[in-house]
Amino acid sequence: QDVLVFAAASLKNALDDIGALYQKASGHKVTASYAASSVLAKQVENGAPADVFISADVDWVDYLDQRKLIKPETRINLLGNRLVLVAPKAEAAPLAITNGFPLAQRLGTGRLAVGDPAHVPAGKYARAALEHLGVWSSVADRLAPAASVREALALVSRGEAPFGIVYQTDAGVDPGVAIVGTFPADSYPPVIYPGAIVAGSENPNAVTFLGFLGGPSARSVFEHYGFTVLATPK
Amino acid sequence: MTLEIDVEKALGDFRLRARFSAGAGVTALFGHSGAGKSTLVNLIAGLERPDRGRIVAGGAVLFDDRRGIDVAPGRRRIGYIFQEGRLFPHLTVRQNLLYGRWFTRPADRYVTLAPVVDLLGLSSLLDRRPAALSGGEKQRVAIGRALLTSPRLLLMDEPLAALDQARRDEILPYVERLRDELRLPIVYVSHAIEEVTRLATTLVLIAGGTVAAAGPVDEITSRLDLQNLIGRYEAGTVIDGTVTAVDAAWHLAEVGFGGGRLLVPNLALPVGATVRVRIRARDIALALRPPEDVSILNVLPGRVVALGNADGGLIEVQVQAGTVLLVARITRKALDGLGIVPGQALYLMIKSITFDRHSLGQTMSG
Amino acid sequence: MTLEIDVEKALGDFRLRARFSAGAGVTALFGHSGAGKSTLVNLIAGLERPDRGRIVAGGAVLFDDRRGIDVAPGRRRIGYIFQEGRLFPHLTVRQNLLYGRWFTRPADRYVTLAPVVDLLGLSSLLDRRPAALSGGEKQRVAIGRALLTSPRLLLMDEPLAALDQARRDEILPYVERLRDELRLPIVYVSHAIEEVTRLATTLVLIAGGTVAAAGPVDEITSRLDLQNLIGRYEAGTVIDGTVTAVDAAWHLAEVGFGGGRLLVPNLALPVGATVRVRIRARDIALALRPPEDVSILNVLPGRVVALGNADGGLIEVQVQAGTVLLVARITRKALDGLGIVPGQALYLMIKSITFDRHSLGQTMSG
Amino acid sequence: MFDYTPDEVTAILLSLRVALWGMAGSLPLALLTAWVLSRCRFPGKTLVDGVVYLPLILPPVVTGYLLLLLLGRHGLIGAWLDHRFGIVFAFRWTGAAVASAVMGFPLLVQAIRLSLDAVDRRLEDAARTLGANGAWVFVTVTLPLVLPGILTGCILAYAKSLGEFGATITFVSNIPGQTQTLPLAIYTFTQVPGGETGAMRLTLVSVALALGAMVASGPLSRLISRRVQGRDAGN
Amino acid sequence: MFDYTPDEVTAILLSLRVALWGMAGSLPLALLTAWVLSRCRFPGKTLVDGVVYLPLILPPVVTGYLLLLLLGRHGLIGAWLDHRFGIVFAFRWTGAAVASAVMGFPLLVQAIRLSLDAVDRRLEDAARTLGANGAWVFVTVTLPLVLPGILTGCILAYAKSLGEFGATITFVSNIPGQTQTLPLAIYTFTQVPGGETGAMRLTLVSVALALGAMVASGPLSRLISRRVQGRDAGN
Ligand SMILES: Nc1ncnc2c1ncn2[C@@H]1O[C@H](COP(=O)(O)OP(=O)(O)OP(=O)(O)O)[C@@H](O)[C@H]1O
Ligand SMILES: Nc1ncnc2c1ncn2[C@@H]1O[C@H](COP(=O)(O)OP(=O)(O)OP(=O)(O)O)[C@@H](O)[C@H]1O
Ligand SMILES: [Mg+2]
Ligand SMILES: [Mg+2]
Repeated sequence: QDVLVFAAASLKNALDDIGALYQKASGHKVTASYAASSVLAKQVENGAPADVFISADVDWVDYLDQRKLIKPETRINLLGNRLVLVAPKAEAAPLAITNGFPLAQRLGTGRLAVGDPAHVPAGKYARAALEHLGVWSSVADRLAPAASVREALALVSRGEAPFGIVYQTDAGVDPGVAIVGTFPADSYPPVIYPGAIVAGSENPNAVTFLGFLGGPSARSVFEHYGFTVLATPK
Repeated sequence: MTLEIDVEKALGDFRLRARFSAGAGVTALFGHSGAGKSTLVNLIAGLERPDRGRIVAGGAVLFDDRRGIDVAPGRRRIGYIFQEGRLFPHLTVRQNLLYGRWFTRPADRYVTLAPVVDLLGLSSLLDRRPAALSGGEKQRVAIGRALLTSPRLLLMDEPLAALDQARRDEILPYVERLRDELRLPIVYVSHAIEEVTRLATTLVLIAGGTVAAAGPVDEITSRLDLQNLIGRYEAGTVIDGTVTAVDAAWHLAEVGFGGGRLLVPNLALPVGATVRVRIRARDIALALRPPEDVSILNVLPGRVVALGNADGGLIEVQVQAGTVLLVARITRKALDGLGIVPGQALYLMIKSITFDRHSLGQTMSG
Repeated sequence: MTLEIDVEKALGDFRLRARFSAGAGVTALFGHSGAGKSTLVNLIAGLERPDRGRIVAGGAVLFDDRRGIDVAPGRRRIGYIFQEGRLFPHLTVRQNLLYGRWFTRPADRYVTLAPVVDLLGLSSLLDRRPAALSGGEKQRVAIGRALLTSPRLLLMDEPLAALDQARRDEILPYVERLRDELRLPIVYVSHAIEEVTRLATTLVLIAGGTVAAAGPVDEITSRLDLQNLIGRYEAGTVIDGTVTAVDAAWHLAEVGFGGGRLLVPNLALPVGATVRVRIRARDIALALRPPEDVSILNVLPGRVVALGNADGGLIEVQVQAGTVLLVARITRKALDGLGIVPGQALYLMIKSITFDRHSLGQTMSG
Repeated sequence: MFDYTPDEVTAILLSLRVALWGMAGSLPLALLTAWVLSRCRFPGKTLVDGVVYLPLILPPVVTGYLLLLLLGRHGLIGAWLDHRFGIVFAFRWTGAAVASAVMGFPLLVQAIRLSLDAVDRRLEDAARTLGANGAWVFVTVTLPLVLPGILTGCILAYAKSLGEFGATITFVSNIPGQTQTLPLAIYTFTQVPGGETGAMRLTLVSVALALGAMVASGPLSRLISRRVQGRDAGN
Repeated sequence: MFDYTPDEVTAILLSLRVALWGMAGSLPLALLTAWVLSRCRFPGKTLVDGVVYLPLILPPVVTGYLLLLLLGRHGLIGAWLDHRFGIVFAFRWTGAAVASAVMGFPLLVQAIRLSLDAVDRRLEDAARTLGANGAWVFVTVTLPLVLPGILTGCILAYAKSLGEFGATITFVSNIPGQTQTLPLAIYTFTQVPGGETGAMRLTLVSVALALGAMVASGPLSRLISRRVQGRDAGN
């Protein structure tokens, strides 16, 4: 039986590769539907035939958990990621990210591109980090909140915004930007991509696939794409 | 088949109030521009709804507001030739012509494509679309389209206005045949009194939205008080007669009527046929004694009944000839010169030629 | 102002090839339905482009393919009354009428709203939109709209076809005034030969896309070989004369012309005015000696020139009266009975009344 | 760059299927709606008008969510359809077609309505006097004369369907081979690093599909407008 | 539930401003484009046609990204505009208006074009013989007769603008008070757990704004269509 995975869109590259590996290993096909975590969660709530749900943040898994729509015992924290500060490659100059670092001054009249802190996970983490570092109040009204971390990255890459806060996984690959600083890991709650098996799924392969995701071959793929692999069963 | 109309309809400031009945044959609606002719025809066709009233055609009630009857236009089986053509732009001439046939039961069909195409001279136009037709050609197609529905009643709103005389002369006999052979009742709107008097059995004069006069066409046209509405120039008398002899050598037919006998050229009718002849007042000259050595063949004795109103130098003289009242229009100078007074006996001189094809029509053969 | 036309134009299978020139006054285009009249008028207006050729009006070259000239329609200052109205549906009657005025320099304006509204009887319609007009009313607005552009040349494509006789009788004198007082050249398409002969200086007969004949209207209408194209019924002769005396008591005017003198009733013209008179062949009777005691006032001596072809029982007789050639149409029986042969002297009897208003027109006063 | 993976080819074919079915499926209702809006007067007409515009007014995500609520497996109508007829839209290509139909509906209706408003009613009257009843008048006169509007509407709806993303992904998710249409596939590419070429490649297909349809419909559209305006040279 | 926060009120007003300016700004170009597509024949016309449809065909995110490429501060046209005229769209409401104009453009053009195709050319010819040159014919005859199409197109574009989300957020991001229009605010609500009521509340405003415009334009539209079809009773 094929496995249907509902996964956050940012996982596409990695999951596609892993899916192929899994099929080679087990003979079962993995189909993945990539969209925003919010969309996928609502669909699971409305009876989507998904087997595995992988979210880009904890909130939406909690949402389903509260509604008894996932099997809580299967929930694992799969991946982590790191927040970085990026600037357009041409104007990039390193900036030490410490308490009260001069982000506002460096922005000048420009804006700071982030995922929308209201709902985009990367934005939420960025806000937490900036608050922790005591610079949030100075940049709060200077944000350019984007619909996803990818769009925030595009704003920096196109030079619309002098700085942006994105995941390392995205920043590393974009030739238009340079990483000017990495946020200290303790400045924001850990970035977590949790996964779980959907309550309605009877598919035995879902369990094996979720296990496969924590396995060594998956780990190398994830790391290849820059993710931190947590894979600690909860 | 009779037509009974009693309707009212308001359109903006205009108010139509028409009440008349007409028997079989052609009912002509005659009146000035804006008098309400097209509005009336639209009501009969069912395209507009009377504010109140009743329309009965051949016993079938088409509209009656009291009884809540309003037959849909498509079920009235009325062929309507519109004043402005209204051809379907997306269909070819052939498709336009055949449009109504789809909706006519085969048993009801009495008109076929080929003769209509011939009659109207449309054979080379069949595959064109209306946009590529001349004004007259469009009107001919519209006529054909209405005929091919094989209607039970035909409404013709100035069907020949855009056509030249030659075309009219071809189409009018066909309309006459529809009227006579098929007994198709026709409501005919026209500005041309020749057409009206040639075709019509009943004449309805419309002025300012009301019926000024309605009745048999010969009665209405010889009424001196209506000459203004009809137009003095075209005024005349319509008489019905019978072919009593035919002179093949001279192409002359002798037509007997209440007032005597008339010689009519080029009348291709057999002895016994009934014909209608219109004699225009302006085509009659008066003489005190029978003229000699003139080319005028028709000279009828008569007696002056009345003199009409003078119109500048002209005056109408009503003359009784046998059982028929004729009107002559002559100069006042001639009237005085000849000393014509009511009661006087005299002779009517009518050029044969004035019985032209345009005012000749075969009357209902039954 | 002269008009020189030499154009070719193909529309589908139809091919127009027209070449003629016309002087001042009214140029009538006369021909059967589909002959190419509207196409020709469209070319003059600039709405269609000739395939090749040249159009010159009053010395101004409007089109010349060799010299690459093609004046835009809006700059030709040509008033065009379309066969199908073409009123602007979104504008009121007033706005339709005044549309062209915006584009006419004040110095060029010679027509104002009030008289045109009066003439055409539009005063109660000014605030309506075209959809609320009758067929004839629409046509009247279209006439007014074209006039109010104060054009240098007027194209009228069957402008009066939808109008009743009374309306025509009001509009035709106005057209004559445009022609005479303003010397406005007019190209006039019509099926009605009375209109044509009344108005036209030049007559262009069009048949099957080519010019069958073009020339002065009296010359063309009296040519026996063209009687078929014109329509036998309407055939006649046009003669120009001068008012030589006026008899106010009898409302008669005496008109002198090359063939003698004629008495014409109700002609409101002073002595010395030039007039045009059409005498239809069917309105002339022939007599061997002057008739007596008849109401016919006009009797002219003449001599038979030729006999035309017989048409069944009828035949045309060409008679020289003074300097003028007249055509009479009589029955063959009468011809034989009177023994009429070429060369014979006889008398033409013409009822005064037949010089009706419709075939009377004031000729160019210059 | 122009090597399309089997999944992508599937997405392309699926997109076409979804666009065509969505268009064809909504056409009858769109015609009816346009006709009612153009020809009938009734109280609450503005409301109907508003409902027709709704998919345009609402953010597509909201439309998709409403579809999910209504036509989802547990939805008001969805549950009933499933129960009574065994029809399921959720997470099937048919659902994508429904989303595409709904999103294209206002465009289709308004184009047809515009054409309907421009039809000369006197021609319909003429057809009625020739014996046609309401339905026949519509089929033989009105419909041919509004063909330009129908065609324009269809192309608009088709193009819209090729670009529709928000409602579809929200309603039926983004399942390759089932509901992953071209715009969804393109979106997925834009959400990962290095996806630009993939997105570009598929965008080109999308544009080609649209242009192809336009080129293909060109002669048809010229024919129709020539016929309706009657602007042909006679043969 | 109907207590709107100041930010929401700002979003509502901003939406209206963006919608109206987007519509008004694109109208002249839309008219010109529609006219060219309806009246001119030239090689490559299908291509122009395709370009007009592009915003419909492309997923909105892609359109937004292309706008960024073209009109961004360093974009091809954007850099020039900035340099020459100091016009910047990035993160400004004007950018949102541009996005809204671009997304509504195909709807506007096609509606106008449909009306243009239906105009009786013989009336334009008549106007030309009455002395009007091309421009005047357009203003006095063509334009009044295509008003129904313009009005329909404007309402479509306006409604679309009220729902437009993807291109706007990608091009000018989601800055409250600057570029956060209603659909963006609604979208934000749909992305957080429990945001349904907030989304619903704003959606109702959106629908009300659209219906309001429709009700307001109703008499105008009736007037126009009555005039154009000439269906008034005479006074
Ligand atoms: N687009 C076209 N394609 C083919 N033939 C055409 C086209 N337009 C006109 N014709 C033909 O050209 C001929 C001349 O048309 P035109 O309108 O000039 O006639 P007309 O003399 O004005 O006739 P009418 O008196 O009936 O108005 C007609 O036979 C018509 O069928
Ligand atoms: N919708 C309307 N609103 C107001 N008046 C109207 C409307 N429709 C027609 N009329 C008026 O009604 C009168 C009758 O129109 P109708 O078309 O019946 O005239 P008609 O006798 O056919 O004239 P014609 O010979 O010119 O065609 C006209 O004066 C016209 O102006
Ligand atoms: Mg009428
Ligand atoms: Mg013509």
